[in-house]
Amino acid sequence: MARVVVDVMLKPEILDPQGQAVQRALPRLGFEGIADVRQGKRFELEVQGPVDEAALARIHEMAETFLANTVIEDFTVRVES
Amino acid sequence: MARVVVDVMLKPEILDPQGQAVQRALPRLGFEGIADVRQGKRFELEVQGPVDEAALARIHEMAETFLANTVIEDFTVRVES
Amino acid sequence: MSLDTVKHAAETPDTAQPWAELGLKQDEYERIRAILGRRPTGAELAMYSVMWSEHCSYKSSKVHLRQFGEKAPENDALLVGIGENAGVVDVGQGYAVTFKVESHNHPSYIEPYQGAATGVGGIVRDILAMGARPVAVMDPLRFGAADHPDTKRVLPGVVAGIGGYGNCLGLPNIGGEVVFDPCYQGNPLVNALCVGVMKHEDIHLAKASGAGNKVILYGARTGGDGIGGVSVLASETFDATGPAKRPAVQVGDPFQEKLLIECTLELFREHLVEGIQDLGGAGLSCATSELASAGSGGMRVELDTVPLRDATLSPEEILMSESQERMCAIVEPGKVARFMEICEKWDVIATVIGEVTEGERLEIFWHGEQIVDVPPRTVAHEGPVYERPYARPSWQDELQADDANKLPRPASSDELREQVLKVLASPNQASKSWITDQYDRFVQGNTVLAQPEDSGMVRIDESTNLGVAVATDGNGRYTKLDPYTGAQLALAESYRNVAATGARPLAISNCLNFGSPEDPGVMWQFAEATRGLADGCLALGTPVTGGNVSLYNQTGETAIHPTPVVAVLGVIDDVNRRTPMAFTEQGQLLYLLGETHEELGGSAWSQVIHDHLGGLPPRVDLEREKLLAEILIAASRDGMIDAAHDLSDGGLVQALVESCLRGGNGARILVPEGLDPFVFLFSESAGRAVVAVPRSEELRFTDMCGARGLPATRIGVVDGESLEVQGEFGISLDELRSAHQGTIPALFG
Amino acid sequence: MTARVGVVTFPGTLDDRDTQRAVRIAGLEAVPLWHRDKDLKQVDAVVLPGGFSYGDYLRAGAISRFSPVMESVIEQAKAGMPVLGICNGFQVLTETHLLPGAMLRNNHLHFICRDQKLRVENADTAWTADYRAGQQISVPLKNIDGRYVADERTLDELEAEGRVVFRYLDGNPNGSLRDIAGITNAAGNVVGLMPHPEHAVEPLIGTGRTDGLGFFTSLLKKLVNS
Ligand SMILES: Nc1ncnc2c1ncn2[C@@H]1O[C@H](COP(=O)(O)OP(=O)(O)O)[C@@H](O)[C@H]1O
Ligand SMILES: [Mg+2]
Repeated sequence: MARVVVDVMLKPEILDPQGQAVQRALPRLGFEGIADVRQGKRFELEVQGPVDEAALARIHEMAETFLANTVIEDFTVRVES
Repeated sequence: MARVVVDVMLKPEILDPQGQAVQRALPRLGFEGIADVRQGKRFELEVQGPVDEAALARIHEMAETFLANTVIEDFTVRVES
Repeated sequence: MSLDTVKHAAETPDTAQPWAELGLKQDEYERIRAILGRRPTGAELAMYSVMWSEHCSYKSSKVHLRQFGEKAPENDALLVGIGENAGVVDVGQGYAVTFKVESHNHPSYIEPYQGAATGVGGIVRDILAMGARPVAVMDPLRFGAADHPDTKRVLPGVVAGIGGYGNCLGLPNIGGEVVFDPCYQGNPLVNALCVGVMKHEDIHLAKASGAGNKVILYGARTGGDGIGGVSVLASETFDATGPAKRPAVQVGDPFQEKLLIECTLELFREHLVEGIQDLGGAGLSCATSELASAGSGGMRVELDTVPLRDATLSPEEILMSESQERMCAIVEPGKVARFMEICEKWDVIATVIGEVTEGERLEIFWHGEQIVDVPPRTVAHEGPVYERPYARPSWQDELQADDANKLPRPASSDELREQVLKVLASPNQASKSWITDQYDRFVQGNTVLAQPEDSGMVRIDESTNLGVAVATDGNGRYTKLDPYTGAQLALAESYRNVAATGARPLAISNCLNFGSPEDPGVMWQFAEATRGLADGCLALGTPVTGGNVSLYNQTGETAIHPTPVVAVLGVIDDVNRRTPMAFTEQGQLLYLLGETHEELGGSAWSQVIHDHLGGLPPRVDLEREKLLAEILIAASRDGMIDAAHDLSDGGLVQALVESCLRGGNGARILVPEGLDPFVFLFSESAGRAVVAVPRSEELRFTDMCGARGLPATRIGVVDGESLEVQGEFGISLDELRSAHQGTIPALFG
Repeated sequence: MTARVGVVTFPGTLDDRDTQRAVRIAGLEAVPLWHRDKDLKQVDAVVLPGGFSYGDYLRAGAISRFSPVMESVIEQAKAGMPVLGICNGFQVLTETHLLPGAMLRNNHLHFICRDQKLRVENADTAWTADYRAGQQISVPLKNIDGRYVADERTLDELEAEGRVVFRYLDGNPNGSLRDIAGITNAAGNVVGLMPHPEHAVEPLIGTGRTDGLGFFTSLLKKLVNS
């Protein structure tokens, strides 16, 4: 079975308090040098059958209509090697 | 500035109610052929300075102690090209 | 792969078995062999080991808990007593209420969010299994020092877990406790309480009867949760390729539980369930053996039919799995189809896994082969019973001799004022709203009172306004100083809290959190505390309906303070008559009910100002508590008081500040003749409450107190924008508010 | 004959029974609607109540949006039927794009439960006619995903068209842009808000205020007058 990964991140202009909270905590934990942190979602899909153009197109549609809310989020789809 | 991505996923043996809810919804939306869905977190870190061995080691430590809860989660660290 | 069948076990009596790794003692293992007349199979060994564990069998505590039955007061209200999933109390108008408090201490230290979340989930299923709709939850919590770095890991996780799970279930959180003490540093206490309501005829019990009836497992699929220990066994039984490492941590799915609640209530409504049991600790082992043990007849289970999340689980692991959000029901064959329809409606997976049989054995099969053949009672109800040795610790006398009443006291009014603010701002006395605001207290639309009121109160009938109130209390410091008295103080405070809101206390539940029973000193604390609680319940007329014992709460050799948490349930005929704690109107007269003695042992003042624990806790007078409660209830019923607030840790000044801040009004206070202002403000004498009396009711109220012999002292009046203690100091509401409300957000926000 | 108000139950809905009670207290008939049924049972209006439908997994409201009942609700909403989304219901309405924008995790990342003061900005919708524009009301707020966001253009449009219906007062509880607590569609029949009017309808319960009753009496007037 093939794995397809969909990454969903908030659009750059949308405030990401979770990422900010992580970033703010880092120096306290002794980690310096991280200029920015954004937190998003990662979906791992196990696909039955071949992951061809058609399958990827369907997954793209699924991401666009369901896994991501494109009002606030961007997404990428990729096949994991 | 370089970007390092930390992916955090629930360990395979741990219940993932979110992934399950997504998977169960897919057929209703007309998407067939997805055997399993797992949902995790994706952190995008913007790193100041060079992303050398030392920097990656620190990020690895950060992921282990802070970004992931290793009681229930696994993580991977990679430099994004 | 060799399956350890019953037949195989009989043929190979000498096979070595990992009973010690599973926590069994040699004599316990021998007893299992004697019961079965052969060595147990791997699956049987797994079942016995987990069902005979301290957690499931109460083997160390049983001999002491018996008193709760033996000394039970006559009480017609008790419909179902100790022994079932939860006790059930008659609250009138055909309604019954069930409630119980349970611990999830150890899991919450390892994984605070999931540990606390699944603690809520577990207690809610207990209540559901009685036939009741869960209507509210509460969460008595204990953490290490507030400023310790690990508390910053544990507390936010626990609070988020309780909120995350309870909020998602739609159960209002109506109260609880948050206490900090270094003794809980490596062993926080996460107790969770749930209350449920049903009609008398809807009470369900956990028993399997009627040969031919089906055993249905429904809810979540079974995964490898919480079976860390049993993997030892699996890897023994299986070949080198044995199963992967199993998580000891259970993960909750509150959405699934919400479906389970609605689905189960619909099953009850259509009378489709003969017997029912939730799956909690020890999973299917516990559910099947308890159902079979409590019923008539035996049970046969085909383990292969259990829906799995992880196909590699061994039969032992399936029996042990503590996957959450599952229930087991006994259903007549003719009703199975309808049962399945309702489960389908709620998207709940349901599977017939076996049936009730004529015999007297619990028989479990795997791929057609028998792997379990046991008398269920020997697993579920006839486990080992220990008479653990106990002895008063050698340090107890010294601790009690270290009298807190001799500690240096404030030398001036300024210093007294300073100490008032300091105690008020200390983590234990500070406002917990940063925590409780993370809990939904409005959902279900029946919440009459919730934190920070003395008790939570929910309406249970919209047409008659019948309601119930619940409070939980426990003071580990008092109990350390004197376990017998400490347990009674916990009972008395909780009882008083319920009465303060106008409800009549009916019954109690408890969660007894102690250290290792193998330590005779701890065992003495336990014995004393249970004795105190049983005697106290007899005196107050409030039976123990159930509860939970959590032992081994310690870090290395050091036990936590003995911490019995007592939950009292009360009933109020008309929630319109409830008494809130706020001073809402200027001019209300303030009366202190009860007597103030010089009692500072274990007090908040001694902890905050002197970091001291010693002496004796406040004295208990249960007759006085009863009288006080009667007065508070009568005053509420007859509309004689506008507000009431019980006095406990922090003393009078704490109660005054809380009621002032809640109502947004100040108070002018007069120190009664002959009383030291410091003692007046900080003593923690029991059996007291402060009430606000409208001027028009003063005479009627004082006459009532006088006639019944309850000391009632007029101590002041609601007035102005500050707390003025005449001749001593004044503090503005703003200053009080920032002292009281700033601490917890500053630590955890 | 009184007006019929449908109250939808999704798996994980919590405030359905409370909403039905509020509808009844206001003198309307409450009609339970089930997520799997397309049939709206001839109701005159629909409320999508609060809760955690589908556990709020993926995103709040994201899965419920695709339920059969929503097909009918969307259709009827577009045809002018009054629809109110409370909390999770508001989240469903933004996910269906009946209302613009989206709801995100509170900026402080915690669940928050409190009595919340609001200003009614628009008293012309189907659900707010019994209030005055500018009126201040207090109703309970309880959520973790309550931060309203939309792009600047959408926000400007909402403001210009008077479609911001409620604004938070005395401190923004979650980082919502422009203190927005609730909005309406262009026609004014679809309203969504995060706070819970159905929990402020009885003097003794919850916060003890009845400021939320106006939502349901507004609807009653509208339905009876039309
Ligand atoms: N963890 C908690 N969850 C819910 N309510 C809490 C919690 N901790 C404290 N409370 C509430 O805060 C109020 C004050 O608590 P506390 O000071 O312990 O009460 P008391 O000592 O008077 O019994 C009570 O209403 C109590 O129920
Ligand atoms: Mg109290």
